[in-house]
Amino acid sequence: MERKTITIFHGPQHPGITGNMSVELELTGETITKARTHVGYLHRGFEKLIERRTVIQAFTIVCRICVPEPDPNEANFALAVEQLAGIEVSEKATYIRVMVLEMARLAAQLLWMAGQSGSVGLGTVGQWSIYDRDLILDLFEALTGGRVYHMYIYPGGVRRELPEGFLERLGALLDYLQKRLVEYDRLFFDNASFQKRAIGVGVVKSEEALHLGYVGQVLRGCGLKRDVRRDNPYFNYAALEFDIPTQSGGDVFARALVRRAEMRESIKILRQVIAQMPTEGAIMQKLPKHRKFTLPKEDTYVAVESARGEFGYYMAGDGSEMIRRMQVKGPSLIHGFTLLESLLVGEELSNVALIMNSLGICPPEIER
Amino acid sequence: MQNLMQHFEIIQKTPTLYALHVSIETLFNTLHHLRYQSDFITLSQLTCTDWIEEERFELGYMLTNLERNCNLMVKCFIGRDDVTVASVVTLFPQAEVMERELHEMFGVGFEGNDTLYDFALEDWQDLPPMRREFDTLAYVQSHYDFRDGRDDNLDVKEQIKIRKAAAKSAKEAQGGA
Amino acid sequence: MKIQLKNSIAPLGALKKIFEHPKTLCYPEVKAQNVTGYRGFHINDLSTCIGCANCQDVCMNEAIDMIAIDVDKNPKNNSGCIPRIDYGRCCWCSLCTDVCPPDSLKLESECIWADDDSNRFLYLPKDKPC
Amino acid sequence: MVLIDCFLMLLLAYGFGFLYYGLYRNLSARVHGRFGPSLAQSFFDSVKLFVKEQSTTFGWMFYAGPIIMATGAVLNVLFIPFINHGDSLQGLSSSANLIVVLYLMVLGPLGNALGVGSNGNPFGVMGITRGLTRLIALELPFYLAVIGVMIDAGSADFSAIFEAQSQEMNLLKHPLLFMAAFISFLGFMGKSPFDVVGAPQEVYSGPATEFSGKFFALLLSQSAMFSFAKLLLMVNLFLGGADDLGDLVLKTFVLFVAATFIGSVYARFSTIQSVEFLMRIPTLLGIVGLALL
Amino acid sequence: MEEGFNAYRQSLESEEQSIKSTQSVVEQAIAWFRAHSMFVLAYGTGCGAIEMPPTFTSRYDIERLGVVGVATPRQADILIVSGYCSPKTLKRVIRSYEQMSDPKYIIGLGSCTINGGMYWDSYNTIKKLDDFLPVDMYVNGCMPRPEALIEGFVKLQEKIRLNSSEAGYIKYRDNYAHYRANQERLFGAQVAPSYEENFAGMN
Repeated sequence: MERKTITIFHGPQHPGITGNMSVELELTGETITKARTHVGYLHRGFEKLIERRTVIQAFTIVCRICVPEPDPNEANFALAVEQLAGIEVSEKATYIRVMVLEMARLAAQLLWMAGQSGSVGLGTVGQWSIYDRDLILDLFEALTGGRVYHMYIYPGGVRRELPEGFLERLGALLDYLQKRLVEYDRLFFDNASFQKRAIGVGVVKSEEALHLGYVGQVLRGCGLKRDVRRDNPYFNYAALEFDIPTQSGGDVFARALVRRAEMRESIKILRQVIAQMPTEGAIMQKLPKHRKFTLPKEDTYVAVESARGEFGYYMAGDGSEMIRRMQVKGPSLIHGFTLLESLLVGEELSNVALIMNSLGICPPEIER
Repeated sequence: MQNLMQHFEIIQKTPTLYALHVSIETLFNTLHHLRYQSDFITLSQLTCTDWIEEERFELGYMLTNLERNCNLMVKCFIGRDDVTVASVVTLFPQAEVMERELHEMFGVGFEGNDTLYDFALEDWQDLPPMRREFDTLAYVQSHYDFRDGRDDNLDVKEQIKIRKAAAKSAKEAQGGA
Repeated sequence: MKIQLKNSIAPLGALKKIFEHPKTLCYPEVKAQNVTGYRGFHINDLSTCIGCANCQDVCMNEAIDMIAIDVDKNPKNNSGCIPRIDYGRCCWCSLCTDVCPPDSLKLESECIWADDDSNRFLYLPKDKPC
Repeated sequence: MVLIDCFLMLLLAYGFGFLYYGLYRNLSARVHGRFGPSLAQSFFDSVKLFVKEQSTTFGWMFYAGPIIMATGAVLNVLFIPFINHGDSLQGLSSSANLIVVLYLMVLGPLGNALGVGSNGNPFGVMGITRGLTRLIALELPFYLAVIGVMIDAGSADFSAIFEAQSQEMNLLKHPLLFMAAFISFLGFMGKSPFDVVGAPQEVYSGPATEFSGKFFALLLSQSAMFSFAKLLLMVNLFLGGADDLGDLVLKTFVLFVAATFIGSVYARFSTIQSVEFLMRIPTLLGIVGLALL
Repeated sequence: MEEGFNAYRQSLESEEQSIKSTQSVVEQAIAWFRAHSMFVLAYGTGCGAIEMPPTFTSRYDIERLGVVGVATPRQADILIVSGYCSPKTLKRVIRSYEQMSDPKYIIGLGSCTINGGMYWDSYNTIKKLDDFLPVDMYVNGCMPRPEALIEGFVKLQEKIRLNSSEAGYIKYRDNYAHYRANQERLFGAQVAPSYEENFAGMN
């Protein structure tokens, strides 16, 4: 008997979608038989805009590429420019950068937690975790002057000195968060009803995960210990002590557990940074010919580990003040197309939001 | 890596980044070799740079190894107009969407990839936007309006000149009087 | 993975939150606290502004217009112009304040502005010494 | 006299319905760690929706849905006695019994199905399919518990049920039956983990997706009244009914708070999971409870 | 012009008395209810979507003001356009807006809705949102803080309460040809079918 299929668009205006994108689903009953991702609702042509701007002008625009966690973009941009121009960054600036990145990671994980819990109708977790994320943003506000877009990690260093008493505030916040994480465990990660929803849903096969270019929690959720901070260390992650948590399930729940452990690792790193932060030292190495800074005709590829996986930039200079080409590779490009389209087939409609959130798909970095 | 170095002319850029230039004819075979005979089994990025002065595009296949600690850029120069490159979808399924993007943004064709429909743009009529000859500001000015009320913007250098001249003439007038 | 019975009861522990007083920031009643160093609206010390248009040049959003002022407040202002910022363009990156030679252009922590007329968003920085 | 009584009951149900809805929003806001809206917020919402202009139409069948639902809710309120003795606030309950009430409880979802089916929105249809699937699963344990109560009282009349509970309420006499009924009551109230019908992350607002303005207001009002009717039914069946108005408020409030709190700390089951769960645990409880009678 | 913040409030206060005298008590009551119950369709068109969660959750809790998010445009009163719009998005935003029932309002969030913001030279974002849709309230910032968004709601609330005749949906209804022409100019042949039935049966 032939069953009737209907085609619906999940998104772009839909509470269960992670940002402004849509998934075209073919449904038989509530079971998905085919999925196709559509993006482009957020395309701004960053790579074109950057070609028209000098290096320091372009620096302010890159953080807009990924909205939930802008800092990996700034770090990538700074890394690429420094590598091309051969600029050394002072130790203190490196420490501050690591601190900013880890704070951003914590904030992004808390935001993810809100999305993931919201996708299973557990709104309470989201209400709590967005509040806690806001406390981190308060610190960012004091440090960088911006709440969401920090524009702080500058090629050559960081833009501002640490404010008075900042590290103490950070330490106090970490104590608070550590206490909160226990409560999140109880309400969310250990919640039987969440486990019932999440276990066995959206299983990624570990044998093809590396070849297909999956990154971040998707890899670590199926037992593969890959993390740019360890494999290809940047800044001074090599000197810091932390674990790469892994899980073997490969499903939504495994990825959730990986993130839960990562939040604790971030706190561990931040504590080390607070302890080791140099008190003296310059925070900024002035760019040569600051406003008329030129890049050599070279190209490079840099990557940092964002809260959702490897975030890479390809950058090519052409000997002028402008960047010839900067191409962004966010974790969502592959996750949002190859992975999502294959994972959704055979799933129920109610699991779409669950899977999308667990992959951490963020459309602005897919299409830039 | 050492083994590969013997086969290909690989340049080391940084401790973990290598580059390899190949011609368009050998591109697919090189990638095939790397995919099946070496550690570089992942395609993590497909880049394209427009060198308009040299009238060519530079395609870059960013390969990553099994351990994810080493990247190899396989680069290839192609012409700017009506070029078709063999698709690598059979080697790397994730290339499908990357090729779709490059097709839309640069107009590069990929033979063997039948999903080269709209990626980010909808009903785009103009030149592929990432090509250097596409002027985004001109496009904006012809398609969108900016808000009025900013006509009183002055050129500072002009103003300085005008004021200097005015001050001078005032002085002369004073001196004359 | 087995789901434990304990885990179906434990979430109820979250309910102790109802005994806590909410820490919500009730904005319209309680005004926002100013954060030092926050990148909000522009201020410009007219007595030191030299009208050099560095800010205009560096702004990649072309948000800054140099407009003539009637009264010269700074004799060193050769051009007789001061910057005016289009807040329909500005992204508060503070590059303009970074390149300001006399450090007259600054950002204050005030940052809240809602309006129903879109043409009002051309902002002449307040003359405030810093 | 009966007319005045009925009118009073409807008024009470309407008022309490919205008050409880407001309370629900406030209490869950407290669990979230925020203040929440004012208590009368739901009332403001419904007034505003009533004065909104209607822009879309899908034919009269579409509008019949909310009206049938509202009729179901009104009749339900009228057939369930508010107070367990005397003549006041009895409505039409003397001429009806438990079986009629249970029948009327199904009327609402069916009416909704009629209306939503005619607007062609796939999410609405999906929501209604989910609702009906869940309803079937909900009814099994609930009916088991109700049959237990009826066997205990020897009759389906409310007066007999009150009589049987005059010494000890059914909650203490048959805790297993109460558990079975309470879990399905959570489902009837649309609380987590059984809130598949209007899950915004999955099917927008489910059946209500296409409703706007007056008809959405009608949906809101009827759901507020219907919730109160369900609370009343639970109070009458298991908590021995209310002795007076104060008792009524107290008992419904306790039940309501329990449902709200449970709803705010559990994740939503998918349709199949909730059917499985309801068919398993509460049904088992109900059967054991029946066997123990 | 310098005191842009206060200009709005002053104009409103002077208007208030004159408007109040012309309205009946019922009209004022209805306006009050409308102002105190705002259902929001938060369409995360751009960066602004990131400041929406804090506004709607426990840190800033905008539900205090009677603002609630709803999932479908049919039930919404207010559409938040949160930032830049690409033409592809704008098409969907217009569809969403036209599905909402009157009275409806739009809040434009961020600089990008005013004059293009930092994407002023991008080929794929629109520069002036009010060419295509009537915007009732602009909230300035990049990103606007949650407080600024709440300020936008408070001001919109005042505007609704005064039952001002300058509300966006009336403008849209009266000048539909103008907005439609702009939409057609941008989208060309791909413009969405006109939503004439929205206006059928009204005056």
